[in-house]
Amino acid sequence: MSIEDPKFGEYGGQFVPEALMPAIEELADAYERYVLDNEDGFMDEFRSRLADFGGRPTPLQYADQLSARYDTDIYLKREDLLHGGAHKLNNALGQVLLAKYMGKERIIAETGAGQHGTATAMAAAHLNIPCEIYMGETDIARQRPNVFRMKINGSEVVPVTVGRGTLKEAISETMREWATTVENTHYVIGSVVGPHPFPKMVRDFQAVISEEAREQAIGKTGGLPTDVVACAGGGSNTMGAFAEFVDDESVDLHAVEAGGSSLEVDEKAGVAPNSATLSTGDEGVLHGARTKLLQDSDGQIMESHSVSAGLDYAGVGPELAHLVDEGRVNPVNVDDDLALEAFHRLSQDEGIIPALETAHAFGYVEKHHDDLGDTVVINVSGRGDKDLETVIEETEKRDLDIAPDMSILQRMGGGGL
Amino acid sequence: MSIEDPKFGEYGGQFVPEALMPAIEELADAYERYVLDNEDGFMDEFRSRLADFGGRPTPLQYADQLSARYDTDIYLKREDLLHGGAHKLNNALGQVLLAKYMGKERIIAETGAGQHGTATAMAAAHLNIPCEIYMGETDIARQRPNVFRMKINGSEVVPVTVGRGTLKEAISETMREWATTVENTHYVIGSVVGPHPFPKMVRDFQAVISEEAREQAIGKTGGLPTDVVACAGGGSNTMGAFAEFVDDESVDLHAVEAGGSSLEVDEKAGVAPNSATLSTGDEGVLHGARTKLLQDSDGQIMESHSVSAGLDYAGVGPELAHLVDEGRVNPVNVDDDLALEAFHRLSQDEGIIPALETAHAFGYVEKHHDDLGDTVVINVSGRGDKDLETVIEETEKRDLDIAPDMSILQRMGGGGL
Amino acid sequence: MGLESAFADEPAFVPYLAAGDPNYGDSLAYVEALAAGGADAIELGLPFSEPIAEGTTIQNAIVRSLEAGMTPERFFEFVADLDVDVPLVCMTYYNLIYQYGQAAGPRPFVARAAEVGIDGFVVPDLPAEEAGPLRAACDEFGLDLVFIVAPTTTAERLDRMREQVSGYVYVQARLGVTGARDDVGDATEESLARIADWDVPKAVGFGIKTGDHAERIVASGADGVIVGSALVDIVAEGYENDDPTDEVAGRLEALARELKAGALRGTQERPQPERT
Amino acid sequence: MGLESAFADEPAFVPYLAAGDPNYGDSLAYVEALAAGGADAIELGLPFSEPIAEGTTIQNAIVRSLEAGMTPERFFEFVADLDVDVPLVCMTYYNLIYQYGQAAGPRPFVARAAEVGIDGFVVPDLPAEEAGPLRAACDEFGLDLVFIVAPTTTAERLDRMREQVSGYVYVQARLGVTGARDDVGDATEESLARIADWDVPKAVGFGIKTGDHAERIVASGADGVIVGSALVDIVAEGYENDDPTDEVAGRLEALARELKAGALRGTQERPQPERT
Ligand SMILES: Cc1ncc(COP(=O)(O)O)c(C=O)c1O
Ligand SMILES: Cc1ncc(COP(=O)(O)O)c(C=O)c1O
Repeated sequence: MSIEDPKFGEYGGQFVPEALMPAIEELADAYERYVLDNEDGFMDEFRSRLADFGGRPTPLQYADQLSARYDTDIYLKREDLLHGGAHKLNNALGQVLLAKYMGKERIIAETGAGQHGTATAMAAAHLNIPCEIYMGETDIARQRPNVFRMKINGSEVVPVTVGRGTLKEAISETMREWATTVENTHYVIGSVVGPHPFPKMVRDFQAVISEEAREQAIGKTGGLPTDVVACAGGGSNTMGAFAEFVDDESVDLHAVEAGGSSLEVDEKAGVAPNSATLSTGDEGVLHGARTKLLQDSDGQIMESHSVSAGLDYAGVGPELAHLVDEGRVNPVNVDDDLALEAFHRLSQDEGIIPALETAHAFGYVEKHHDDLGDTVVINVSGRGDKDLETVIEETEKRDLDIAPDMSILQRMGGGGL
Repeated sequence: MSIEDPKFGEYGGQFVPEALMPAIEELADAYERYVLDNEDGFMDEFRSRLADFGGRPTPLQYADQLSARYDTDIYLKREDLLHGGAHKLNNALGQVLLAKYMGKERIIAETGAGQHGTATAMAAAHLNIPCEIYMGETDIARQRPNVFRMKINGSEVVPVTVGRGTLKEAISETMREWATTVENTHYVIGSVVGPHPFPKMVRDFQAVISEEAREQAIGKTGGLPTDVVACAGGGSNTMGAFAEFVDDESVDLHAVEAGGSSLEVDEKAGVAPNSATLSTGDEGVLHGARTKLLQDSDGQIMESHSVSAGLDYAGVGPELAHLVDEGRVNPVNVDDDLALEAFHRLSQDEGIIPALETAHAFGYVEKHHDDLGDTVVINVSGRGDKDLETVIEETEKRDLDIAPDMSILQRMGGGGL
Repeated sequence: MGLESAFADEPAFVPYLAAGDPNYGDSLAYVEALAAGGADAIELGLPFSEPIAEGTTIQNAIVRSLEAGMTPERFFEFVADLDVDVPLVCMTYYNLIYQYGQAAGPRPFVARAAEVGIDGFVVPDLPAEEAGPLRAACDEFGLDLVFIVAPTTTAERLDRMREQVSGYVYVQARLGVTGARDDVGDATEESLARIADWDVPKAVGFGIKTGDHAERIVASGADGVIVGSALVDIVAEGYENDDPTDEVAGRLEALARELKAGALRGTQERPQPERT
Repeated sequence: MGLESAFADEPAFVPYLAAGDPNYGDSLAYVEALAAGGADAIELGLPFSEPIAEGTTIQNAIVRSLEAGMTPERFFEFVADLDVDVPLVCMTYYNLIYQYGQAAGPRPFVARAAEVGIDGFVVPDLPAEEAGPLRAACDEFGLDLVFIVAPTTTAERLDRMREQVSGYVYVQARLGVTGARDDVGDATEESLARIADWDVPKAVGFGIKTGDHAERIVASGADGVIVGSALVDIVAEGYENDDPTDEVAGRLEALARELKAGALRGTQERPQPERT
């Protein structure tokens, strides 16, 4: 019987169809036994596989050029080096392994940009369990390399054709599929969202980021950092980077959301051209949890927007919403332009091509380094290989001084990447 | 004054234009001082940057499914997790750092598939030194994502238009450029090829692979492995994986070259449809060193071929040629078909999408596991993200049972990846 | 009019349509046709943008309705405009209930629903654990709150629902989401047995398409049948073929009659409760 | 005929062409035109597929020659077919020399070269450290081995070359690869001074294009000038425009005359050696 509180203050909970309640109760129970109590050595196996298969620990790297630029010690937590290229594997591997401990025979997952899908497909192949990934039709068309990666890892990719065919629809569809096959299937959700126990469980799997970073920072600097900065879509890399610092009151925590093209919303069209849920959203219920949402005044969920597909979500993890209300986490946002600029800066100055999601965290530091303390940890949530095509396109649309001259690619002919 | 022997038996040496001799003598001197003698703490800084920027140590992972398949303990040395996605950074970072210690102000490098170019561009950005990458026109057109990665890391990419516009021409062109700018420029060569001290120096930078793997293997199994298997193009991941095991006579070392489409050669057209230099080549002089080569009976260098661009080179490191002649290294090869099949198998069974180069090592183990001992280390030299397009194309041409159904990509429309 | 009254004399037929599908005017006609066809109560869907409990059929209905301009306020007008005299159940997701009006929380929504003549609610994403505030508002305004029992619902959760349910209990015939299927009824008897001693009517839904299905369900002991997707299919087809409203309404009324007749037939085959 | 004889009386003009560029027949005519224009010795390139020491001009010449079927064996025929009476130097890369004949090593190549009338070799990728076997074969057959001195060559390496050089020493006027440029001669005087006491003629090459260049180089103290790319440019242009062979040959002869005349003018300006 589950004893963990399914709430974070007023946020969280289990707002799901009755058919799913037994599954999430079973999961909550498994979470407590395996994850919290390390039953059957689950956490030991998880950590050992994360090390050998995933490549943990990831480094905490001193950033020479950025530190000089900002006259502040900047440290990079290198989740981009994790297998698959993003922090996503911490969670995917944890959940797929848990599914095996629970005796499930099949994995389903949703994906938007494809990062969570590829991580889940890798984990499922590694642990030898069949896997289906639900992905909106629109996203399939614009994230082809990731679709291919999932397929070659042996997963099925199931197109979701309802609505606009993006992440929001894929999550809904996966929940429906889960409701139908709940007895033998585990749904690997991709961020600290959804009904309890997902937000806590995903956070705990991702908390290895801050566990390592805290120890590494103390080892390298003799003390705690003054600030931790992470981008936030659903908020899993964010909570992972913050978790072990939450009780360190001296450490400021900054969650950087996508400011998109504007913070203004178009109520009529149901579109928020951003996904700055923590800064601009209101409390509501979506995908199984009460949290902050981008919604119109009726409570209909808005289409969100960001240049980075992985931040493009109308909800956010309930624990983050709670920590923001408590004043523990500083909710900020960075728009598409600034994120692109930061993408190029990090690539040129440090030799690290970040994911566009990650670039938002760097955009914030560029703009606000004067407000930060003298030891800043930035979570490099993922690498940018997946974003090359988008970056070419979006850079062409803008007149960024910092962008390299790409004409060689035109001169040498050929279409896309 | 340099004291290191520039030869490996009869192989190696310094067959370069006189204008380059002072540069390679200066380099040989710097190699001895900084690399061999750790002057000014060079090696300490190198190793520390490799750890923090590069993500070392990389894991030695037990491969559950392959071990069961072959009834042999298979361990994977995960160089695919290194920053940039291949072992190439070990060398690139070492040489770029060395260039800085030597007071050089500019980096040049050649690249074929683009892996060495991207690694060098990353290292140059990280160490804040201008960098130009020479790349054949043909390769630029077919390796667009890597061209883009180099550019966004701030490097110039210089198209080489002579000949067929591939790696061989790019190396020659970079040597020419070096001969012109030798005083302030360091040429970062991409494998254990070229004139002394490059083969030794690149090996020493890559030797961290076997240094770690040897210790990890002892830690995990209580003893040495029976076999180490690595793919070989120029041979840098190979020598890196072998170096620390060469004196362990009980350990069998297998260098897997690209068998391409056939081991037969077309003398008339000057084409060898493979790059199995160690198995089929003859002694000769190319790119500054005496080594084994694919050449016609006149001594003209042949065009080589492999489905994996990174193995597609008509020469091979002189030390490998020597170790093969000595009987210490077992020269074998795997053709395009078997490599593709191995690519799919590793992706599906272990959740690791390997580079096509790397897939050759796995193809060898698939075919010859009965001849191997009970503890096999395979070097996973790189990840396969760069190869997705090639794999789609090449898989379509063949009728591989193991390949996943890719029709979803067609159904969802759109052109290339 | 309490929902329970719909089940008073004979097995109830409870159809579902998404309000405003495919547009306001046609939808009024369709709902009225169901009443004419013998509906004992009607579930009216108020469309939510993320209907996680619905199958494809109802998802598409929701999209049509939203695109035609349906909002909570329009929904209330719709209910007020309806000319039917059976109880009406509002089926929607919690976020719309929660956001309505100035203050957050379900009270303003319930107040307005009561005003226009809604008799109760089904909220598929609101579990008993979170239903307190809505239950309280329903009590205040005299409305019912229906809960859904799934084949997998645990005994513990059954107890929690039993405490709060009123109007009727919605017995989900199988796992999954809404949608017409052929394999109805297998898990139904078992589910009904587990809640046999509850003192609210038991209505079974999920996958009922034909009079024969309805007959079998009622024969298994249900007090009523809930039918959604099979009816929504008729609306969808009419919409796609651009059929005249009255033709579509006629088809709906005909299927309603068949379903109601099936349910009535089911009563005959029912094991007679032993008299005490 | 030893190579040194070319420098005996007056400053030598030593042109370079890739043998077989753009084809066998035309190339014979072009080389003969250079002799007619006053060449004192001629460097004939035997094309290698990886010419790492050449600039674009000569690389392209090599590609043309290879595509027209040039091989080491054809090269020897070419030399035998040539009707010129000046010394001939074979310029090629070491792998072709090394692979020729049945046994690996330079001897078969040198033997055959001697047979057809080659007088010496320039091998840009063969440093003095590796030249032992080739030097020995040259000695056996009475051929010369030319080495290249670069502006950056160290004193230590100069000593090593001095021990082995014969025929002439090739003084590279600047860093880089072959190719006509305007900035000739800056490093030349210094280079010449460093090897002033060597007892072989000093020929300067890399970037000499005009009679004036040649004049300046000889005035700086060189015993001869080597000119390649400027001549190859004429061949390339003729090839691209499909000009008649004799026209191209005429242009080559004219430039040869200009260069030779320039070299002769240079002697006058030379600081006269003090008589002892
Ligand atoms: C690299 C990267 N960073 C961040 C995110 C956002 O997710 P979350 O906020 O859960 O970390 C994603 C999602 O795809 C991602 O790929
Ligand atoms: C992943 C990978 N493996 C192997 C190679 C072959 O190079 P080497 O033989 O020097 O390791 C390359 C070259 O690009 C490569 O990218």
